Amino acid sequence: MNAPKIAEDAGRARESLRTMWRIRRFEEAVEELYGRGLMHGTMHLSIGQEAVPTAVCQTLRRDDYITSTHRGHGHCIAKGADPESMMAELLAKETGYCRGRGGSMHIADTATGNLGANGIVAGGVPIAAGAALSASMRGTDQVAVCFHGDGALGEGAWHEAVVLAAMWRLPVVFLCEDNHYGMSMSSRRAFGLADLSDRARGYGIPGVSVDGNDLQAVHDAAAEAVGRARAGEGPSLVVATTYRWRGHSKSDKNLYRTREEIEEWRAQDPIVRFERAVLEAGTLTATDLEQIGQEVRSELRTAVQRAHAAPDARPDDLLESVYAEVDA
Amino acid sequence: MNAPKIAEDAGRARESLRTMWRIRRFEEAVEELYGRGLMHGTMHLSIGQEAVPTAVCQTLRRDDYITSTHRGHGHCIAKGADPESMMAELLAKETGYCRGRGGSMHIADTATGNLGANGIVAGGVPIAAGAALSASMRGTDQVAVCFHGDGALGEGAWHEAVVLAAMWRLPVVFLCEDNHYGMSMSSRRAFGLADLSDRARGYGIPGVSVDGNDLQAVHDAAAEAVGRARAGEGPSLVVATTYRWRGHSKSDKNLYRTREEIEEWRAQDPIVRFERAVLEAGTLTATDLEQIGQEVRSELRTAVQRAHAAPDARPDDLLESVYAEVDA
Amino acid sequence: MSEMTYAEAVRSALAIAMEQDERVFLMGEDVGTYGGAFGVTGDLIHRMGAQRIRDTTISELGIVGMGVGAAMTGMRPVVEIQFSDFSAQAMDQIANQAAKIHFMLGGAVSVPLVIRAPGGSGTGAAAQHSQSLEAWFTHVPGLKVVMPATADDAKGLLLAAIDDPNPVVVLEHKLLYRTSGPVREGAERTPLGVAAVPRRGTDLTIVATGVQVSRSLEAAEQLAQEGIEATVVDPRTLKPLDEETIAAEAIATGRVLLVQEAVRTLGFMSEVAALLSEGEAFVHLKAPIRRLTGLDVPIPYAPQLERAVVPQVEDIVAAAQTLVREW
Amino acid sequence: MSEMTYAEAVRSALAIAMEQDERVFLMGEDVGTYGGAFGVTGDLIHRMGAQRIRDTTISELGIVGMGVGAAMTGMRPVVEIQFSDFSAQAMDQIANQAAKIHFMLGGAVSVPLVIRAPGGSGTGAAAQHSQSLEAWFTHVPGLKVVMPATADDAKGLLLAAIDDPNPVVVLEHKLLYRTSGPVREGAERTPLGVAAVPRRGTDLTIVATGVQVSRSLEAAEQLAQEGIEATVVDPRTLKPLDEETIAAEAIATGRVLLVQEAVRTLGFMSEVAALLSEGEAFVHLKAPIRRLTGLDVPIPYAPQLERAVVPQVEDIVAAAQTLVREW
Ligand SMILES: Cc1ncc(C[n+]2csc(CCOP(=O)(O)OP(=O)(O)O)c2C)c(N)n1
Ligand SMILES: Cc1ncc(C[n+]2csc(CCOP(=O)(O)OP(=O)(O)O)c2C)c(N)n1
Ligand SMILES: [Mg+2]
Ligand SMILES: [Mg+2]
Repeated sequence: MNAPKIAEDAGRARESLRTMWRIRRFEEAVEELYGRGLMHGTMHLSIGQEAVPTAVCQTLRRDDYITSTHRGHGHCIAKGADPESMMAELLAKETGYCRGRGGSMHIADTATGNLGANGIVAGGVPIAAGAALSASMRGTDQVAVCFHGDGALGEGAWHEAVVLAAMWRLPVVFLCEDNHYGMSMSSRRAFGLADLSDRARGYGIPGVSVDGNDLQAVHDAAAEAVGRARAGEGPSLVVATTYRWRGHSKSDKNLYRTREEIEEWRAQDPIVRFERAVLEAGTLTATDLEQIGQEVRSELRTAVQRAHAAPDARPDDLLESVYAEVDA
Repeated sequence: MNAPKIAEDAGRARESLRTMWRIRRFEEAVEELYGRGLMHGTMHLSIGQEAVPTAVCQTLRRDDYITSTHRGHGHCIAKGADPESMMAELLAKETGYCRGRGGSMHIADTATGNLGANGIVAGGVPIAAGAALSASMRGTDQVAVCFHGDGALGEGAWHEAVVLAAMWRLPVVFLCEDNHYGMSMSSRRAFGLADLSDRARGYGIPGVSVDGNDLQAVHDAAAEAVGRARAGEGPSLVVATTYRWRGHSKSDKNLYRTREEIEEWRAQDPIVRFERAVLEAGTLTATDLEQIGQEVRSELRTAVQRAHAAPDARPDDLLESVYAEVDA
Repeated sequence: MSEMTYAEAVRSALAIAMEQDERVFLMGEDVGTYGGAFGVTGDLIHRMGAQRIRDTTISELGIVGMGVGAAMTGMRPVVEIQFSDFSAQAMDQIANQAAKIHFMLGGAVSVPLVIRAPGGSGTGAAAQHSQSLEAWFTHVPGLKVVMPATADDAKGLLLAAIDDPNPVVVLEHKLLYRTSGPVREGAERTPLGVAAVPRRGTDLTIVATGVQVSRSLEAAEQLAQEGIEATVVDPRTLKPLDEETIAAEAIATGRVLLVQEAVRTLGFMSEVAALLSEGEAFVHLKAPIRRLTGLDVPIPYAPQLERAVVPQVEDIVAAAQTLVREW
Repeated sequence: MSEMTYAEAVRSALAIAMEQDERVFLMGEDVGTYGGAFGVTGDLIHRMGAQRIRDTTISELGIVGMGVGAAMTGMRPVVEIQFSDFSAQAMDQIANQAAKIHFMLGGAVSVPLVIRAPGGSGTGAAAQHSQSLEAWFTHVPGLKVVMPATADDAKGLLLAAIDDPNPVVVLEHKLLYRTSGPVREGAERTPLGVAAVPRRGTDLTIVATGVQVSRSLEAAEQLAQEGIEATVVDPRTLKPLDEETIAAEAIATGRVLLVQEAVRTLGFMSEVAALLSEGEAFVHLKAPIRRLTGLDVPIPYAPQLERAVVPQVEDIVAAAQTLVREW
């Protein structure tokens, strides 16, 4: 690639950092609220994986689609959602993206093309392929990116959607965030492949693996796959190898991995790595970085406060919320 | 392979021919009975594909398992079932393998290890993997062969079973009979692969394609895969390329293929090809072949007659047939 | 009105919907070149093109899921599940996705998806190709469910289903495909949620669905000859259900016979019985509610067995006679 | 008797079954090292080994299907579906294979498979992780279905399910896992098909399943304080159903309140209502049958909404009061 690196472009570097920090701070806030008993349900945090959604969504237009997962805060933020409305949703507020009906596992922001997180592993995969079919039938050049975990590779839904997308050469990118585990199942053990992107070979589509903690590498691989999709050349599989720092959810006692392994990966913090690249390139100064961090921190603080102050979701019209109204 | 060829061994050649003819004559009889309105339901004929089950089952022991498909008469016969009890089943008789409850799509003969045809495309794939799991947990060296069509490659069930079988290195062989179509969908068009056995690469298991109308070639590929399974070396995919002469079922108007294509493949008749090899090798004479044909013909005639004469399936104990009885 | 088969009526509805709305398309196994496993789509691929009549691989979950994604993004997909039994493969996308997305997303999006699937027994296709699974769908909030019993409703209900902004499961019946009847011209809709009352009598009310509607009408003819006059109610839409009509017609005669092909336990008529037993009808009924249903067994292959497990005309007649004579 | 949690009772049953019968094993997602998403299996992998407590990939259809194949060939598999909602993924193997194989094959083979799956709401896990889907399974001939409501039944019913030569779906309830109660020592079975009557009264009969059993008992305590005495019936096995006990207890008080967490339409209690309304009870009941059920909506995320869609103790009390006072 001869295009200028993101770390060398002040504007893009700033934007990248802002997004990654926004994801991290959002999830830290969630973690805290949850810990203090102010948030209920289950939460799946993507801390440590921020480079993936950030880089991928940089290659997308606002009118492109994504489908997301149970671990979807990052995808949602990176595609352009408003953290305050997200936080309101998680706090079960009427002003949340789903009016408190969906929560973390169903958060969506259709205005920015996010068709929704999904509580079902691989549930979004056929949906993304369907959005891509729709785009191509409507004659737009929109692209759909299907974020999914390594665990999703075990599901029949993943397989069927890839088969159909490949046959019809649909503009969809299957973006596998291989964070090493599907809950407690190691992706190395599960799939018998040294390189998970070899999975693509069984479908006659391109597959590539990249270092998911390297913003630039993810960006380049995604850009290529998205470009191919937009040009009508069909789907691809991109595997971004990364790591989840936190447990799968709150019930996780981390019995399936070692403390050392977690520590090793914390040392690969994608935000720190990108900050280092930016400093090395001399694009931004340490003070700039400090300032970006502060801005995001205060932005998130405000978001949490305002979300807290919003009215609670109301149970009064539940029965009327099940079906979309038929036009008269 | 340095082992003696089947066509060069009089006993094995005779047995192979008997099995292939038995399948063909059985299905011709079914076709005729159906045409004369003496048989009801739907029938899926495998005429033209006889070499595959014949060769594969030669590599199996009686206590090995198979799972079969809607197009399963050949698998059933090749594994050792009695054509009379099969015919009785298709004629809805009390003496049929399933007491008239299953019919062609659910025919099974557990005594010879056939766990059943299946009306669901890919329905038998996880079942075969489960039988292989069972064999390995019980510490036997039994193997399971999962017969399935090319169309089954589109199903999530196929995928999930292969993923699990690969992870656990189960003694199972996925035996894909690629007869070029899943109903009307061309397997070339559907799966985007010049060689369907490339599908195996996505699972880290061996895959091989063979000429499915060449008894010897199918035998050798199956023997290798079965041997590997029996030795504890895990599953494989074997794709046997063949062709279905008849329509998918009776409703088929053959709109998706040409008459020429059908004719080309009829010229590849696996039985004729094997007979030729036997004659060329000088193992059996033309008179021998004639005699084998006659024997099978009369065997089948008797089977049909006796099946016809058997008592009809009785509706009186239907409600008691749903659950297995709990031991007192 | 023109006479056509139920299958032709479905095809006609598909063609009209596609002509009226470019967002409408169909996908499913063998719906294109083959013309559909039951000949329903016929030559549609030649009239509408392979873009709009899409042949898929054998991947029910993928097909329905792609329908969901397309419906969420501006299309009006109709997906066909070749036999309704295979909806089992697609149940996650039907029940966990299509049905719930509008609600889960707080109304931000709707899923105008139609799922067509032929159900029912009588063709010798045995246990995995003959089920009547309407109860599964009717149990799921967020789905609408229709079961057309006539050619006219096959067309009218499908057109209404395609219009609807919600996921609608349309359960056609294999045995009905070749039956014919008068069908309204043009693009006339049959509104969802409105029962039909094709016959009115004074002695009992038969509520029947799918293929049992015509069997009930035939039974009613026979009953009339011996002086028993039956009302026949066809709910047509199982969800949302026209409870008012059913209750009113039940009260009008005071005796209720509920007829379905599906197995007895938790079949659709269990809900109708429950509704009647807890409502106003409770005090007006002269007789206990009587269900006449498929036996709680898988559909067997043998024709004589297959017939024995599902209500036939003579069973309806007998059940009606007993109900009227004993109460 | 010893006091243990419902989750411990399930674990105890699994351990006992594995000790008694080497054919028994468990497979499912995260049942091994992780100890189960709800901690049910805990340390079993260390006691039984990774061969018998098998961690799978995320492949529900494959898992259940492998259970079917293993059950047909001499093993006694127990498969866990991590949340019962994901049975939608596995529905083909559950309903089209496991349930029908014994029948379709003319009795030549049986499928002694147990499918365990936690259901129910109350944990803030929203619409795709909170359903009560017992009606789907109960509708399928060939399956048995149990819903243990106490720790003792969680153990006893699971042991009986593992003994049974048929596929049995065991629906545990997430909210019950941490509740405790007295559990019989050893390998005592709770027979399938026998209802429990944990309380007897004279004024009304409450039939309740799953988490609603303890809520009904709590409600009955409150009602007793105002002089209303309720019988509480817990069917425990939904299929085969102990119809006799339910009918007898219904007739004994003349008033019936049916309580389930599942959505109303075609929930399990629709069948109970239908059975009562067509049986002897019809003439003995003093009041219309009353169902108190979950609303016909997906389970929402917000705690106050989630609570509102499912019957709570106070709702049961109120419904019972109305029923007794008005009739
Ligand atoms: C169909 C289905 N099966 C199981 C689950 C339970 N579950 C939720 S997340 C998860 C692990 C998913 O792993 P992966 O796809 O790698 O995503 P990650 O959690 O690592 O982001 C599991 C097993 C589910 N939600 N849906
Ligand atoms: C789950 C499922 N989907 C669809 C069908 C309908 N159907 C029966 S056979 C068949 C084609 C199967 O093709 P293939 O696997 O190649 O086997 P072949 O018929 O060629 O032997 C189809 C679509 C089915 N029985 N089950
Ligand atoms: Mg993962
Ligand atoms: Mg084929």
